[in-house]
Amino acid sequence: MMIQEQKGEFEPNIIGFLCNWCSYAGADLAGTSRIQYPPNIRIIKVMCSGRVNPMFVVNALQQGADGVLIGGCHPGDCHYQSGNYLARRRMAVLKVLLEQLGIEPDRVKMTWVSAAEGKKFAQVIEEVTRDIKKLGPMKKIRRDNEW
Amino acid sequence: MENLVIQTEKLSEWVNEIIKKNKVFAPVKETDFSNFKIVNDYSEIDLSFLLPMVPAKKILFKQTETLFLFTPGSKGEVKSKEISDEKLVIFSIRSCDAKTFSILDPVFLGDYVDPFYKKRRENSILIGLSCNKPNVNCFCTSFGDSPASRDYVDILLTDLDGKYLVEIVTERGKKFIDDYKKFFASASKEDLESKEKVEKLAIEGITRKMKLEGVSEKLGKMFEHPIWYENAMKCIGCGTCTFVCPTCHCFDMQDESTLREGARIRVWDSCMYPEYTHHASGHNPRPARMNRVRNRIYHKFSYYPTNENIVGCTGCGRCIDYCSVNIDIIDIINEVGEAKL
Amino acid sequence: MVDQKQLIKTAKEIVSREDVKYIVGYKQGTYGFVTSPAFAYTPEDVESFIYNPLCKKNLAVYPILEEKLPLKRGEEEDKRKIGLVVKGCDSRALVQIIQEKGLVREDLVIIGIPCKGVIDLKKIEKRFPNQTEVVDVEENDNSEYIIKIGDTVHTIPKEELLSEVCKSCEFPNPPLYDFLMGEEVEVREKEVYSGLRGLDETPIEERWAYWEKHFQNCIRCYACREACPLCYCKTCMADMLDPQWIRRSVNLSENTAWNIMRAFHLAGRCISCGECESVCPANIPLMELNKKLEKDVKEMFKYTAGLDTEEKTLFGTFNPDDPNEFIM
Amino acid sequence: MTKSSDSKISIQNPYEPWLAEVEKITKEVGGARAIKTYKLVLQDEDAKKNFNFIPGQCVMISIFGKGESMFAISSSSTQKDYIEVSVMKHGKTTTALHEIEEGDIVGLRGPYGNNFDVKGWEGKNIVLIGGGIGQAPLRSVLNYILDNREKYGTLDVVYGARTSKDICFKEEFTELEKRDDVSVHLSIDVEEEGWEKYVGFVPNNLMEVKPSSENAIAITCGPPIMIEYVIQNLLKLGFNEKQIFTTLEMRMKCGIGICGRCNIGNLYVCKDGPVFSYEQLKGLQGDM
Repeated sequence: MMIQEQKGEFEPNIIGFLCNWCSYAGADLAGTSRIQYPPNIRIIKVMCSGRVNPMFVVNALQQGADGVLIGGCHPGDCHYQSGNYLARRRMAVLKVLLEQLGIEPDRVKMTWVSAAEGKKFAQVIEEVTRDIKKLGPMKKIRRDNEW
Repeated sequence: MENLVIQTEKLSEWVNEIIKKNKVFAPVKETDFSNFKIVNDYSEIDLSFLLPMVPAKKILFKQTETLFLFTPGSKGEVKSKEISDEKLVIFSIRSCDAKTFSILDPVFLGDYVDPFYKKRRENSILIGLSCNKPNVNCFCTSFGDSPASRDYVDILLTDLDGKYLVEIVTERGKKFIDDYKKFFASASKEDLESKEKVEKLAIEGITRKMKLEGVSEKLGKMFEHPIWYENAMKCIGCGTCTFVCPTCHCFDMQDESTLREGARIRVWDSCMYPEYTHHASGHNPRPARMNRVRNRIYHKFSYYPTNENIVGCTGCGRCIDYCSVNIDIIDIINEVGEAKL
Repeated sequence: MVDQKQLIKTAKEIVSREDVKYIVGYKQGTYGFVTSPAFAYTPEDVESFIYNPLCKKNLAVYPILEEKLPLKRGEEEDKRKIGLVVKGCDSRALVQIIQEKGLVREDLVIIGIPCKGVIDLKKIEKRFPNQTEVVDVEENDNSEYIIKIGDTVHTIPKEELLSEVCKSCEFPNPPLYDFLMGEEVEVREKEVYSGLRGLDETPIEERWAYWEKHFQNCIRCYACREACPLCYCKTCMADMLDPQWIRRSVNLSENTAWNIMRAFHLAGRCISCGECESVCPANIPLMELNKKLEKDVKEMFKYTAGLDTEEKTLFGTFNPDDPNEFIM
Repeated sequence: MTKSSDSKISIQNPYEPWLAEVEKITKEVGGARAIKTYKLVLQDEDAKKNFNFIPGQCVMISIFGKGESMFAISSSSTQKDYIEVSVMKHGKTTTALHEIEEGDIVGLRGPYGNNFDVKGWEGKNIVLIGGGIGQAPLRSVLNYILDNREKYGTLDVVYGARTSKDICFKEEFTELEKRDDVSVHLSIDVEEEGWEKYVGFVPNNLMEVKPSSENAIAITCGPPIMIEYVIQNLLKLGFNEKQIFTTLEMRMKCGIGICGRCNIGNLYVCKDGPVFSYEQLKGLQGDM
């Protein structure tokens, strides 16, 4: 299910919430163009980045994600006019809140990737993986699932 | 049974000795209040607060308890949850909090025995501490109890300034203390007299009184009385009163699982929430705050006396302390007593 | 100082009106320094109304707590108005709720009180422990509280007992009212909320250690939610079973998730009345979360909650020029 | 799994269920308020042997990972090898129950609560008045009486549903109508093409049927409002308070009188109920 922490280097689990119309298509393009990117991301398709409830992010962190990436269309390109703008506001506030709580806000990442940007998608994933690797495993609010 | 004394400076040695063999729960200072926690050294204990925020019921009846383990899904399997056999000591429990257990025993050890509560009850020693200085809303004396009551504990400590009087109340207490004989000396007559003085002073310090005569019968005739509407209007339904109540025992059962494993857990619940009785069909037998406030009072002062012959309140005063809208159980019961039918 | 006579007179006039169901104010509590919400249905009931610096409770919760139970046959819905005594922050709560269409302005009759700040009950009880007798507290013109206990009169500098949130209050005057008791108070330059001072210098690990300690004490009684006038969702996400957003078991992970959820849902809505913090039995400094969000929301989006009933909500609108630096 | 088997109370952990296999699922009613009947067989042989109940009692059924709910047993206690429960899709657990298939495993614990005094009623005339899914506990009594038919007097079954499609146990009613020792009176709430029996609410149908109160016991179960009017009408027909029985429901969690939520006055529906005579009910002060 999740990538186990191996003895050597820490391999983070990253959950990506990608919008159906742009970022997911971008990821698809990266795949079909056979562009290499780190295997740490697990993608969940959502219809719009505006669909991403901040609790999705918190739940992901609780359930073992070390980082969360939210991908949407470029500003102005949202399939639903303004979903990505609304998502941006929410995530900006969520990051402030996490920072205040002492949870590294950098664990929550946001990006705009269009359907044509397979290459950018791969770059973003590389960057995210590198950043989260630096932060180390997220243990602060992880569920222990020990009953 | 037997009365001993221990010098105050020896107390820490004794408790540290107990910690070696037992899991000791004692009040630990948090920000501005204390709470029962497992202590690893006497220095962690803070006896300056009268009552810990959450009552000692949380030690025997945990807020979150795993009932059993299962494999989720339609081909499920069940695995029992082992109940730890460790010896528990509740150190510095006040008499009102200790009384909790004699009220909860009929519930958890009644027709159906709750194995978790039972095991911990059998495995725990209650070391009480007399209250030298009661709080504003203490009213244990209204139930005929005393802030230095020996009734509900195994061993009772009383601070006599410089030393503690150690009264051994039960056989279990005696057996327990036998292991630590070296810390104690026999109590003198004067020691016992000073305890009486302490107790008398403490009783005088309790200024609030709940008049209980005939309340249970009277409640039987006051189900539709306007007093419930009046008090419920104020209530914001926060449920804090039930969480900090030493005798509230309602809980919710929930399944928690990952894809592969899971458990049925129980967590404290509160009758002050509308969801508590909400049927799946949408019907709610207690739809209004009035119904819920009334049920809380009735459960303690009418249903408990009817079913178990004991009032479901210990007089700790926490629900009054923590209520943000001043719903005052002493006042309500006194009003009930005075109400004309 | 609010003129109690004027308050009672106004409240009596309001409660006598045909179209008013009841009016909510404050009355003396049953012991010590506590005050209690008072519901007046008749002019006689209003006699018990008081107003002093101990009246901290935000009464704006009551109109939203009004239960709409299924009507019995032949019964008609009571559509009369509810009267309320509100301070600056309480009035802002009403503005915010009306803005979100949770309440209708016409259903309320609002008595506004220009507020000079209220006393933190925990502070005063610590100062005068074990006070059973009911106590009267007044504020003089020297920023001091006059506290009469028995025959002794204590004069204490306001600063020592004032609630932390009041120290940084920018809106002591109610923005929305029908009747205003007395003159508006002058708004001076306010200090930054004490819980946020020095925050930037605190390393992130220390911040977490601080919150970890607090969240471990959370008993998830949800008093913070119920006391908050702005937490009025019909079904709270915390109570939902399918999907279950947060598990009910009480542990650090779920407690933190709950507190993140609560704080987030108040972003751009919190009006800094401090109720959540003052009702918390575990003394969790919730306002440090709310205030931080308030401050940053103001900086990032130039948005302040609870001032204009016509304004759009923070998350219901956007600006193309919103902060963008964190986007990869 | 080890469970001691001498009495229902001495099991080690009363919260821990036995496993039961869903042997058969019968679709009773379709649509949004679907009803299915589940035939459950306990897997543990000892548990199966010692599982004794009397009509009126309930069981807790769990879907692991989803939750647990209390259901009235709808099969007769004369049937020893299995029990049946009929479930309407409504909340989280029942929705999960409606998704399982034959051969799946559920958790089962019980039986809980008190029961209908079927032994004590021998020799009496029985009137069963049910509405909607409320027929489930009555079916248990009905089948028990049918299996001991000679011990009882006349048997009237009054049952109503919203539409003909909502009628539970339809085939069983058809079979029942063919018997000459049972009189069945079905009704639906609103008129429908092809329906020749009574149209109207159950309490009204009851007044049409006019069962005699002499030496009779009336048992009713259905929506709360129906129960209320049925009881009123039964009193009009000359039934006294001791002749009228009903079974109640409440939100339950533990099923054993500890968790505190199902109380009506000082009684817990799970432990002291769910069967109440009208005499008891009238004296009860509580939120229902």
